[in-house]
Amino acid sequence: MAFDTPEDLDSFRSDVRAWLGENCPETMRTPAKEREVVWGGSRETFEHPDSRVWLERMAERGWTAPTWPKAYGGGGLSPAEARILDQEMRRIKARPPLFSFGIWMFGPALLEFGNEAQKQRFIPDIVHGRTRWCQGYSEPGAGSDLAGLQTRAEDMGDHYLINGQKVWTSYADQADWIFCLVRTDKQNKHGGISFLVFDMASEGVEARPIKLISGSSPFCETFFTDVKVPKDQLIGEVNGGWPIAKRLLQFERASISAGGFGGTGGSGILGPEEYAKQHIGTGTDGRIADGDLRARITDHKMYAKAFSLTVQRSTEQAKAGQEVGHTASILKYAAAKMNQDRHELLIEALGTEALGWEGDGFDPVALKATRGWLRSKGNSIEGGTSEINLNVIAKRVLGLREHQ
Amino acid sequence: MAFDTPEDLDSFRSDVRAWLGENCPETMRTPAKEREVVWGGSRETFEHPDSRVWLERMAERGWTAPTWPKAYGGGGLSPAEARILDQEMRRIKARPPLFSFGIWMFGPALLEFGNEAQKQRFIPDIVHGRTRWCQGYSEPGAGSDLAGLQTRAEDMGDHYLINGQKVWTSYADQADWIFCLVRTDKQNKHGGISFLVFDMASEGVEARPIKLISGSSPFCETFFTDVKVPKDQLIGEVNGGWPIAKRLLQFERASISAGGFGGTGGSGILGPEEYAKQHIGTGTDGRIADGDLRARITDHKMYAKAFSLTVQRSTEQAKAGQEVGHTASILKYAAAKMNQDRHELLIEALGTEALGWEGDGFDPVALKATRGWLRSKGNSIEGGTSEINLNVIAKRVLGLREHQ
Amino acid sequence: MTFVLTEDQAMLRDTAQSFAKDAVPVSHLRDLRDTGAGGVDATTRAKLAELGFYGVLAPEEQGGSDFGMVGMGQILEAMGQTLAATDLIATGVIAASALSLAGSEAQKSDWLAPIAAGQVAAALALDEGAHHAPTAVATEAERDGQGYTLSGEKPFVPGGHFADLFLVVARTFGAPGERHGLTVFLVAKDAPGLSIQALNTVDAHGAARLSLEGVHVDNGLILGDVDQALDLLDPVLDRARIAQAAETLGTAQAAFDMTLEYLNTRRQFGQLIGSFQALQHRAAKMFTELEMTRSCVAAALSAVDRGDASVAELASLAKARTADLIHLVSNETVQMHGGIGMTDDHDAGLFLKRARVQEALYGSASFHRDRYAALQGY
Amino acid sequence: MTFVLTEDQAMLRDTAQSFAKDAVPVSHLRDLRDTGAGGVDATTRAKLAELGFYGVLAPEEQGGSDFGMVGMGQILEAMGQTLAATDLIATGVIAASALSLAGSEAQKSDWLAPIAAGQVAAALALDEGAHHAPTAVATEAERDGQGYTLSGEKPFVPGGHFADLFLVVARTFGAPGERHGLTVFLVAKDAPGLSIQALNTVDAHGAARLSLEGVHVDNGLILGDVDQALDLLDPVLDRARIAQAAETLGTAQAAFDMTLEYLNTRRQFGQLIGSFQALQHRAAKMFTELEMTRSCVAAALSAVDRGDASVAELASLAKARTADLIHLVSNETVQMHGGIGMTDDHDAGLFLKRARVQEALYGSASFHRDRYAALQGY
Repeated sequence: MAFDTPEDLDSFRSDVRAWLGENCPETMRTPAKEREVVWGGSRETFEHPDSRVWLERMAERGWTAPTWPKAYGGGGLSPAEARILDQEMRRIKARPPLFSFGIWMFGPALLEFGNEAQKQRFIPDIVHGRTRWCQGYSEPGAGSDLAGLQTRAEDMGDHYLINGQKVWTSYADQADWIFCLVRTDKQNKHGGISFLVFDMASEGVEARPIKLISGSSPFCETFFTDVKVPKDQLIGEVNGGWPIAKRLLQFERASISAGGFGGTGGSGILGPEEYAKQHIGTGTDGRIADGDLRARITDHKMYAKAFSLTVQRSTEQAKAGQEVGHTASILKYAAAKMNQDRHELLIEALGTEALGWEGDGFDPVALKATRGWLRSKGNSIEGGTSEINLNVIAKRVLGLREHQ
Repeated sequence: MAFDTPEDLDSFRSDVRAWLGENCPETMRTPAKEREVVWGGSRETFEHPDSRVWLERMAERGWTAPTWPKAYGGGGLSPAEARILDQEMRRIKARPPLFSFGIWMFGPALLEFGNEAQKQRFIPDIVHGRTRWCQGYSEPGAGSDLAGLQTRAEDMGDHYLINGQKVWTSYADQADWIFCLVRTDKQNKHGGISFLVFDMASEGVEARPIKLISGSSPFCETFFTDVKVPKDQLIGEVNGGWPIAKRLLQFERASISAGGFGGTGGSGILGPEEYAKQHIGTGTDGRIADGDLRARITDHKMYAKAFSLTVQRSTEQAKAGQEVGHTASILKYAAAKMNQDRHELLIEALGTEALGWEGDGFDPVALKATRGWLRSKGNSIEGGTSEINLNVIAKRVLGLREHQ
Repeated sequence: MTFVLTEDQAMLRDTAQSFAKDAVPVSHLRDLRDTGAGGVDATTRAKLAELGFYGVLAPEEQGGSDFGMVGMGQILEAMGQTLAATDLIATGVIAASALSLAGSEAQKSDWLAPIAAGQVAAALALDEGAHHAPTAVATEAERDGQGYTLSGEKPFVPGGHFADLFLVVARTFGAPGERHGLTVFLVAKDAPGLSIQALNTVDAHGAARLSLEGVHVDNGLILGDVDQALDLLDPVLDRARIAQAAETLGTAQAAFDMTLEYLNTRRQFGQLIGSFQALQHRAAKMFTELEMTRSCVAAALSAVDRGDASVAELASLAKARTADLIHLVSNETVQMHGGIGMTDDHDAGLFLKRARVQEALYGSASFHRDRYAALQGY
Repeated sequence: MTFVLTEDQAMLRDTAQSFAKDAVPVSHLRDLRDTGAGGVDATTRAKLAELGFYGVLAPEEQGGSDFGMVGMGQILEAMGQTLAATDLIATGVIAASALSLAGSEAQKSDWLAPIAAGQVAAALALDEGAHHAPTAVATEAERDGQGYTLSGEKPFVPGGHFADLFLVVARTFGAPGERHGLTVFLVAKDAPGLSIQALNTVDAHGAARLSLEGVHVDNGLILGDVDQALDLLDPVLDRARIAQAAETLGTAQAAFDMTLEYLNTRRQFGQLIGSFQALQHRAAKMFTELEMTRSCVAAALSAVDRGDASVAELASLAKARTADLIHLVSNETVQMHGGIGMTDDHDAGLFLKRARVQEALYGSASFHRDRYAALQGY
């Protein structure tokens, strides 16, 4: 619809509430354990049986991608309606039916840059969680300097031939398809990049999980050896991939600063102030005995409060149609600092309890905190390092000049 | 002498001790008030009458510049002997007889780069405190980038004609002579600088004191309009001034990190921990009640302790003939940070007591602390900013490369 | 909406900001200082009164606009941007709030109305040590038939050097350190036994040292309940803290903008110094702190108007973070300006000097971190 | 001379450093970890024994070299550079010092000699909470005729997973929190009632949880005076803190060198990343901290050998500053390495994990700042 009258929205809200009441299984109104999270794709096992039903019901209405056009299986909702759906789902604590790089990153870009045939071909499978996508961006020699990528795509007439290597490919070993940046022109750094998509089952594709310092392996090194890619799987123009890539990065940064990554939600881990009380003890006033640590914990708690107020402020300002580029640009940087400080304080407050790696010699929650602390070190690296964030703030927001 | 045997040094020490006992006036064995400090030169007023006698006696033996050659009126002492003289003076708390940029900066450079006639002409007056020197280095457009200086010296055959402006000329309004960097070649940045000295009474020289945020005016803006300088007052070669300038900066940085500047010695100002106890109060354990402030004060005290131990370490290592370039390079940076942190903590601990500017509504010592706090902000700017210090450490000490 | 201004609020902000630029630019404070005015500025008071700024928190019955804290915050942020020396917090926030909340009808018509009209300048005489500590008050109030007699010292009273009316906090019961037993008395500047010494402060805003030697106060001039002063002062002080935070935010923003401007003009080594990455990252971090702190101030201001229970926490949050912010920004302002920033002719020093006063008033960052933690129970 | 090594000390340093590089490089710790050795490494113990490293603090009568703390500091700094998992602090510093200072002739010949020879590994079972707090010991020691019976828990004993001998601190008098009433007991690993659970720690060095259930100890195995343990432990713990500081300094130096190397090799945007000024300034600040902290460690080491009264203060100074140093350097090491530093294949993570253990052992920075201030009376 072109616009929503308050009345429209009220009736929409009551419809949604009614529908959710009937269709969201009770079991899906509780926080999901990590292994119960549904990422979709051919390898999805639906650890919790109800999660399949829940996904199918939501996808059937296109509500896994509420604002996408109905024509491709999306929900066709207006932003206002989508917010209402989100509010109503939160109200009953409904689990997100689907986690998907396809929905968060690739889909929006495809809708913007893809041709009709490509949209028809890929979007519905994303909405229904039938295809799981991964992102082929970083390379060993091209991290912060993404445009320095070297993976080659040779034009062989009816197809491209891909050779090269990617790193930090999230869940490449789990994905069905990849959206991938390749070099189609050696002479032209930014203007020589193209945006291709292809099947991870293609011959010549190999994904090797990377073990992180935290022990987990959410990322892969991905190798391409003479991988054949049909030409109709080029998104946008040849050598026109960079604008698409940048647009996509915005979606990624947004999802990271939303705090989805490296958090400790539902992990049973308490705040540093609780462990400080427990392990260092409290004074006669019932407060943390170590005034030094208490002050540093308080400083962090204030930072965290300021952060959430800032998120709230930019949301309200955006709704009011104000420019929030400034505020948004700092959230990624601040979110990383906040999460890292929090974990450092957890480790400090837990003392020797936090020095375990595994085994029943340690409190399992403390072990989780320690792994989370190690994982949090990635927050200031993944999706653009904090140094890159600061460069961006300095140049784009503050208008400071390039070094000549 | 070529080398000192332990016996030589012992007898030297007893001679020195005896001589000081007889010749250092009792009144000169107490800390000098700021206005009693002797800088020498034609404008010296010898606020304390005995300070003139004390200077004359020391200068007569060349002990105002202990290690300089006897030939030019210096003390001709070996480094070991000079240390002994210093120790013996400290032992009886003798005041330094003379403060002098001539002795700290210009003299050593002149001895290294000047010709025989120039040494004969200038050194003795420095030793005896008859000439007070100032330094003509920085310019409005050339601060951190000293070599960017623009003050011109035109070759007029028998003399140079000086036109331009200097800033941050310490005590230019008090000085008799100036050692000055001038541009003798516009094409060649570093290789176009010459080192001249001339009389501040020369026609066309004007020094205007600069009022600082602390209220004091130790520096001047100095203007040169068609100032005539005889050619025999060029030190070193034409366009050969930069090496002399850099050598001289080392002496300046050394004297700054030695803590002579912006300190609070003899001012009656206590440490921040004392004011915190006084104004915030103490717990039943007699310790500062505010654990937050206490921790930050302690952190600073540890930093200060680490600093003095580092000074001690580099001294010992130098004596032992070890390379101490590394250690020395950090002292200027650390000294500024230390002194600034100390003053910030003083201000914080003093609370509203530190918010005075003048008048009997405030404790005079607190007023001094506040002026000292404002003055300390210059520590990370004067004699090379902290940013320049860090560049030097990164490139010269750590060997990090230039940005291409 | 907590973070988006209404049209009226936005209009008030614009009025205040153009007033600050035109009537009380930084050069105005410099003139006050150099002419030895000691922060007394009747002309500016008159203009502020004309604009109705003193009545923003006063009810309409007393001629105020009852516009609320968000509005007052916009005014104070504007004043902070130019370091304007005003008694808006002392008179317009503290006195107006205290009288609105606890004043008798007589007190309101005698004092609140003229305060709202800007005819009376007021000041709170609370702290007696060098650090903010309400319960530590020792000034004695002894019963004397038809009232009380006050004796004590108030060494640093903001706005006290030109106040017509003092809200003097004295002890009617108990011992220093105890919350119970404090009472607020309304004392006119010409009351016998009251001596006022003007203080020449580092920020050139001035302040006063008060000595009370047997100052008599009639029962009618007791504000609020005897022995219960802190129940009244808690909300009043939280408004003062939030107001101070808003003013401080303005000062930090202005210092940051001035520094950014300099980074984009000053050249060294043939480069704009703003192009050096180390300075760029420091500027970017300052901006991050500035934006995050702005959210805290906005939340605290609107919490007061909503009568939200979180006012105390948000007041400590806003005051602590603005204190840390202005501390960082004022130091970086001087450092990034280099030598010129050390000269009295440049404004950097004025910002630095005002900064430390803003940090200290109504509780330092350390005081409010401690209070925030206490309120949250750790 | 406090800061210049004697020829012998310099020679010992060189020996230790080449041993570390050749025999126990970082890859050695990685192998221990991946083979599930849990930090137990008999081969390395034998080599250390051969080099006489366990006897550096033991008197010559017991076959030690009595070489002193400065010497031991050189060894530990070298071990820290390669993250070597050794019991040099537990056995060579703590046990050797405790027995030298308070051991009876019998105890010395029974235990100190084999310790100095590297035939016996020892461990101090002191703390019972997650944070270092000697006076908090609650483990009970009850008289039982010819000795005492010990009961209690020691949840984290460094070196305890392969120790032959434990120095168990238990309470013979008074209540937890009291300084008086603690006693040190020598307990062999096979003592009835003692159970030892090996811990798999984040740094792969391992440790042990001890449970004492009615462990009997003869009077002859009481080390030092009954109820006076802390008079003995204070100097012993200060040595342990200084020793830990020296090891930590080595780790910080190595992590810094590795990072500097990377800054001078890794390219992005066609530049060595080490040429970016923001990283240059951060590296220069780290170097400054490193150099200043090195002075603290050196001063503390030599103060022990000189029997200087300032040992306690310098121990807290060195431990607090090395903890802050390694915290900074280990985080910057990972950040400056970027993605590769997050991978388990790279050594950055091993340094990060070891760092937090070094920070916690024998008192955190916070513990030692507090102690330093207390010693100085504020």
